[in-house]
Amino acid sequence: MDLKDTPDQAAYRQRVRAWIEEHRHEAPELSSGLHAADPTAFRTWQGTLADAGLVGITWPKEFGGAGLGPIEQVIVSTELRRAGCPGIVDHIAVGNIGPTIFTYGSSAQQERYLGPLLHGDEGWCQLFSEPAAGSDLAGITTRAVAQDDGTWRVTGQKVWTTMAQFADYGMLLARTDPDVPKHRGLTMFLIDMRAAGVTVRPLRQISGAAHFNEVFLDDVELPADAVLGPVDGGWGVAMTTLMFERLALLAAFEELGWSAEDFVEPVADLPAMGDAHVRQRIAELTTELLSLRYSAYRTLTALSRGDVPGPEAGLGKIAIINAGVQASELIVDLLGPAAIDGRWGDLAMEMPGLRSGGGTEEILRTTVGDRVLGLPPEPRVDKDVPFSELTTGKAVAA
Amino acid sequence: MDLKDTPDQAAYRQRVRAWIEEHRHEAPELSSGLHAADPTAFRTWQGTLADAGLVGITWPKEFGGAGLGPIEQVIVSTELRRAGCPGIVDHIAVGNIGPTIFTYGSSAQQERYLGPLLHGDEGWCQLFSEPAAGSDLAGITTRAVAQDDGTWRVTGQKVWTTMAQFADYGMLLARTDPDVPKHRGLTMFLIDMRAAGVTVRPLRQISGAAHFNEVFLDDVELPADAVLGPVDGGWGVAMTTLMFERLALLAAFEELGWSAEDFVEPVADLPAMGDAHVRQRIAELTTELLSLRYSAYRTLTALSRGDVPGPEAGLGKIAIINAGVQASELIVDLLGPAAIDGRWGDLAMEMPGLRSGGGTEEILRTTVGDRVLGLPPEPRVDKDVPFSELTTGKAVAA
Amino acid sequence: MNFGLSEEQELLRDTARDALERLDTIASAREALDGVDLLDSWSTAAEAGWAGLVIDEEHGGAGLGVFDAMLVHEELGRRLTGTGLLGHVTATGLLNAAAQDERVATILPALAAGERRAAMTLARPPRDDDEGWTLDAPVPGGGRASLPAADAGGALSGTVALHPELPGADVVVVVATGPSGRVGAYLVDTAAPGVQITEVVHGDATRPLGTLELRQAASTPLQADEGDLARAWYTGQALLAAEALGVCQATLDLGVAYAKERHAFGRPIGSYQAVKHQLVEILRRIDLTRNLCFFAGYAADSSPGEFALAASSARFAGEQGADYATRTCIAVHGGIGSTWEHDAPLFWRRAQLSRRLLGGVEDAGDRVAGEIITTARDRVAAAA
Amino acid sequence: MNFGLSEEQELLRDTARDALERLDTIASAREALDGVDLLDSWSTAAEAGWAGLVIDEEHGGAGLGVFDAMLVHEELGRRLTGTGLLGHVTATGLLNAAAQDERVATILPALAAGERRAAMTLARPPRDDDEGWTLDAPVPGGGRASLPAADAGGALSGTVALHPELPGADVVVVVATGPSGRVGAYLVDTAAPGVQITEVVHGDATRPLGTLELRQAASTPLQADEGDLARAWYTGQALLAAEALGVCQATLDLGVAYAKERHAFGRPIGSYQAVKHQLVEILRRIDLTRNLCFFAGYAADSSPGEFALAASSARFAGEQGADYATRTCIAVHGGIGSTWEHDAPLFWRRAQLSRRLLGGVEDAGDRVAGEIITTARDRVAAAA
Repeated sequence: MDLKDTPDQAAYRQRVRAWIEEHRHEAPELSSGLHAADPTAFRTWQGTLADAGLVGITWPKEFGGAGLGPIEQVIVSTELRRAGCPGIVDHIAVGNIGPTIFTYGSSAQQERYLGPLLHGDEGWCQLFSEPAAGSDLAGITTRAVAQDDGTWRVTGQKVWTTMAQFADYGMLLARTDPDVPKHRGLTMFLIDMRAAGVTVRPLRQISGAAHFNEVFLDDVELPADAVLGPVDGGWGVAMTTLMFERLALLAAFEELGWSAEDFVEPVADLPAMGDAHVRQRIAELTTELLSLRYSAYRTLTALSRGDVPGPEAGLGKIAIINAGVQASELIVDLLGPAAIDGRWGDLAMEMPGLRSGGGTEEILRTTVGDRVLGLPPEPRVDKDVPFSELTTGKAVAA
Repeated sequence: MDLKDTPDQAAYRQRVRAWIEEHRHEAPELSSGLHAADPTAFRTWQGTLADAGLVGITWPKEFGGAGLGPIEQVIVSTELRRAGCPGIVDHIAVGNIGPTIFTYGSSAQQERYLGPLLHGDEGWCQLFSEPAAGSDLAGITTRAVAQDDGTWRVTGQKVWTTMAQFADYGMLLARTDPDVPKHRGLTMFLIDMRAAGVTVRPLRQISGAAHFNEVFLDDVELPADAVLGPVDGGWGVAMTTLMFERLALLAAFEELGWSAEDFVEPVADLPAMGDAHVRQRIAELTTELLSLRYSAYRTLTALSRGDVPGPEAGLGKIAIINAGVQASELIVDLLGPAAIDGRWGDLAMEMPGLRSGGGTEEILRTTVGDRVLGLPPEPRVDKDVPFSELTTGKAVAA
Repeated sequence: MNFGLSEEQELLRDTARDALERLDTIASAREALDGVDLLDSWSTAAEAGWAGLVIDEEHGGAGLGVFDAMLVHEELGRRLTGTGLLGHVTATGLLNAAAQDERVATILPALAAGERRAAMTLARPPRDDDEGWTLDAPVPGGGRASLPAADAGGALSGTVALHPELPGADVVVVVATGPSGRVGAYLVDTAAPGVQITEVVHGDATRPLGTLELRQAASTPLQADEGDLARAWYTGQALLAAEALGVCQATLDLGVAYAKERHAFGRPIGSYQAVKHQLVEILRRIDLTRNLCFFAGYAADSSPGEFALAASSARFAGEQGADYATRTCIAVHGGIGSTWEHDAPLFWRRAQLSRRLLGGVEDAGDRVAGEIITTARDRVAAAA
Repeated sequence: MNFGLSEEQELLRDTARDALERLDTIASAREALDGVDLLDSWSTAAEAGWAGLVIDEEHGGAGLGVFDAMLVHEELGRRLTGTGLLGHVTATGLLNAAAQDERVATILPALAAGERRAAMTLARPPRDDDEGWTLDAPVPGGGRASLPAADAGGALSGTVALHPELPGADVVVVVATGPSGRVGAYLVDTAAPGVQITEVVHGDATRPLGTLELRQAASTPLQADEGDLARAWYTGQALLAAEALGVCQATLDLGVAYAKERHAFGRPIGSYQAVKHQLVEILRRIDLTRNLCFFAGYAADSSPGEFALAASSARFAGEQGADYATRTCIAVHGGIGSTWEHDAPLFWRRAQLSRRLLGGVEDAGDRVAGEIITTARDRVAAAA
């Protein structure tokens, strides 16, 4: 067991570090919090990184990536963090969307989109969730209707779309056949976010900030070559995206780089550090965060040995939210109500929103129980019924 | 809001107290723990109480009861506890079985059984649960087959039967028609526990003690007049029993009389009483126990105003088990491993067994969600299918 | 035994519920976060007679008790109403008891009618390990802030930081250390020279906090001993517990309604055990808190020796319940539950702030333990 | 970076699992509660070479590390095996480091071969608020028991109460206070005059406790400083964590198997979210503990400055996990899970006892916090 670099990794790290040392003056100031307010400068910086081969580390070389492994990805992230430099701005594009395009796209699509995506020249967003279909992604109702001339017309509403206000393109899941069971009538599209009929509306969160958007699609015309992967085969495409997302999540945790000391620091000199109950609370959040760090090392080792991350990787999301909640609560408890407004209160306010990102904790636990523990599934009432005949309850606007 | 007796209640309390003062020398020594080892002396005492009208307080007078309300029941329990005297020994008989007999029984059954039951001359047990049907009571497989001469032959196995080793009679739920959906083919019987083919085997629990039994029924013959209530209408009879059980449970909590001070007493002089974490743990268990006490007062008031306790009364079971677990854990934590063997360790060992008594906590929460909050039920796969066609998995022996 | 609401109490509760449902308090709670003035609900309180709730009839009040005030506060919590009533009830409770003083008796009618509003700076009674009476606010170097000081002439100096319900009050009952070192209560007029209240919002705009600064401010010393001051503190605990109960009930209602109507995987999400059991857990905590609120209300009037235990227990269970309930309400709603437009986060904000006021939930728990440990030790000593 | 098991480690683990599955250790755990002699599994340990696990090859051992011993202990926990290996590993780890002493080197081969069995009385290193080294056992009047004392000639006197793994040991490494007041390690032969070990079972018969009484017992003082003694304590923590991990895994396996086969209301109980999510929570806690066990194993060998944090974290998460897992396993089984014949209560008994040994779970948590607070304070100081 070894946390040290192999000679190859050490050499790579050395090269990365040298490059960063030379170019760090070009990087914009690192923003605090999980989401950037204005990405322009960060995109330019992503382009600089891409030119140096430091974006898409695990992408195949033929698509502009570095063709290296997840450990090299972490080396790049760690070195950037160490130098206080931001990394890429478009995590979803590089982590989820690009890989879906190089897996399912036509060569024309790959040539058109992948380069600008890697360089941050064109921003992307992922148009999956809907007001009435969050955890139950296959329940989306956004309709894409094929026209006689091969084009499509799309109408519907998406929600929880990160970065949509800055995106040039989107990857859109829509229903193309409502008369078959829900998983079978879906198709994935690439959509121009500036097309007529696309409206983006920021969605304000608990804290008052708007990190997500609603996207309204009103009879938007898509060209025939907007289809990504097979028509009516969009569910499989989406599942691939989510698999890449799990990989990307791992890197995101690493980039977040939370350690227990960070949370204890603002209260370290209070007399409450001698309070037995406070100390047990610190122990709780510390074990979650330490575990996450070593989980990442173990997973990276497994990935570098050729394993694929299973749904249990999602349990890390529970851990990080638990720890974030526990830490922000503890700090505000100790600093008093005035700390509710400020960095720690903001963190507390971000946590409830994260809880349901990528499916609720309950769905995640069910998936892990079914797929990892092999427990019998719940009876499903929605599997073999045409989508158009499903009970869906009242649609609830966001 | 008033905890004081009304003038009538005060007069009743006075009479009860005077009677106890006069007769307490006849009472056997109070046993510790939840279950008595040998009930003989306690039965004699119950007979003495019954002669004085202090058993079956809420039973109608025509069946030998006192025809009074739940508050008078609590007055009797409280006064007995105050004097350090045991109460009735056969809680299930007086609380559940007797009321079921006076609700559903023929006048012959009422005359034959109720008097000896109240006096403790004849002991009773409740034969409901089975190895493969615990929480899912309607899933029982014990078969009663009607004979041409009107008698019945019963074969099957029951489990978790309290006091079966001392019981003269049992109230037995059996399946009389397997070809209709599960809730519809059940019948309730009264059974002589000394009949040929009845075998009682004590069931050892975690702590090593045996408070429950398995009861094996091997082709037991029951007379025609053993049927209680309608043939194939046993489910309704059982539901009535369970409603009376909820009422009896309330009295049992009161009789248990746990208070937070009892649990803190053995550790009250330890320096750990100044430990902030220990104090929070004490607060947790104290609030549960205090709440239970005031819940009882509120429920009694509601009952005396004519309300019927709903399934949410079962939430008290969760509270008392939570408190029991928290208290025994805390005490053993503070006194050290040697305390695992002894009063507090024994209490800790009793708790896991109680958890599933009368249905698991999960079933209880589901029932409360459905019936109290009005939430939609889960899809049921077993409701309209003939019992004989249900998947039941491997039967698991206790 | 009779341990339920009287008909009058049911009427009080139902009237409060009706009156508050006519006000759009929840929309106001949201807009106030963006700087819009908070809806004035004091006039509703005054019209409904709540201002005189704990003031004797001879002084123009209703002559009711702490439990009645708790019933109203449950409804205030349910509708996120920021009336300032908690401060008014604790202050007038103490003033009412000190009404043998003519100067006090004179102002009670206006307070009872709601023409003037009172508040009180509640001070923490000593715990086992404390040195004496303190303010709730922690001091950076450790310990807690000390009370304002009164000189021999009754002039007050000192600061009470971030105390709830102070903004907007016309008079404030200040707990201060007298010239002899004894703790006492002093009535100040907020319009008087040397009295300044600065309002600040932290997290929940329906409950603005106030920092009271006193510079040689003239006051009327009140006849109140330490028992009266402790009773005021525990009354504050009981009222916050009742509010938390209302918050729990409101979020349960929101959660249940949504769980019935929202579908996932072809059936209502409330049919899934994971969702159902979480909602039942809110219900269980509501029962827990409500039982303890009954205990607190009963103890306040009929068993004062248990009031510290009862009020602290109710507060402890209530704030924990509100924390759980508001968090769960957001979670049950999925993403929509964490948006600005939704009501769930407003209740969550209330729970986040309230659980940290007036000692906070851990102080309440510590006091519960302290009471029980004392009882247990007395028993051990009696047995020895 | 390479953060997985090596092929040798996988082999070690698999071999341990196979060897232990051939023994009916769980039936023995049950029978032992009724007074039947516990199955002798020490011979299995000796044959498998575990006795020499942390002893250098030159003294007849395998020269492996703490992490390897943890892998074996996970399997011991999974099969509820009471080998005495925890005592042996901590003792021989310390003896191996002190082998420059000829008298120590002489006895190592027999210990490595498993012909003789060693144990150790582990002492609690000082925490922030402690005065010094103590024994784990609480003293009725408060505080914790003091260490045995060694005189100038190395003769030991004192008592170590209720310590795990002492019964059956041939030699014991005793942590004692030397004549200068310094803490040190002393080797005693349990057959020597003045040495007596009394065995007692509390809750879990697979882990008998021993009370060691020393009356002027002759000993060999060992070359060991406070760092070595602390390392032994944290090694004990890490091994208990690994055992707890095995207990979690075994109960998860039991629970999952039963949830697949037991039906209620016409479908397997494992298809209900309430049951499924509880089992997934066991899995989550297993992941948590396993990650921290990797950290502890890594720190023991490659980052000793983090070993206290790592081992305490693993212990904290592991014992909490085992408590949750064994309780949940019983609950998932319904009534049958709390019967004498079932295996679930045996694992629960193990968890109940183990979480209270060697400082217990709260001491472990407190040490985790202490380490983090120290780091945070150092950072604050460095920034200032």
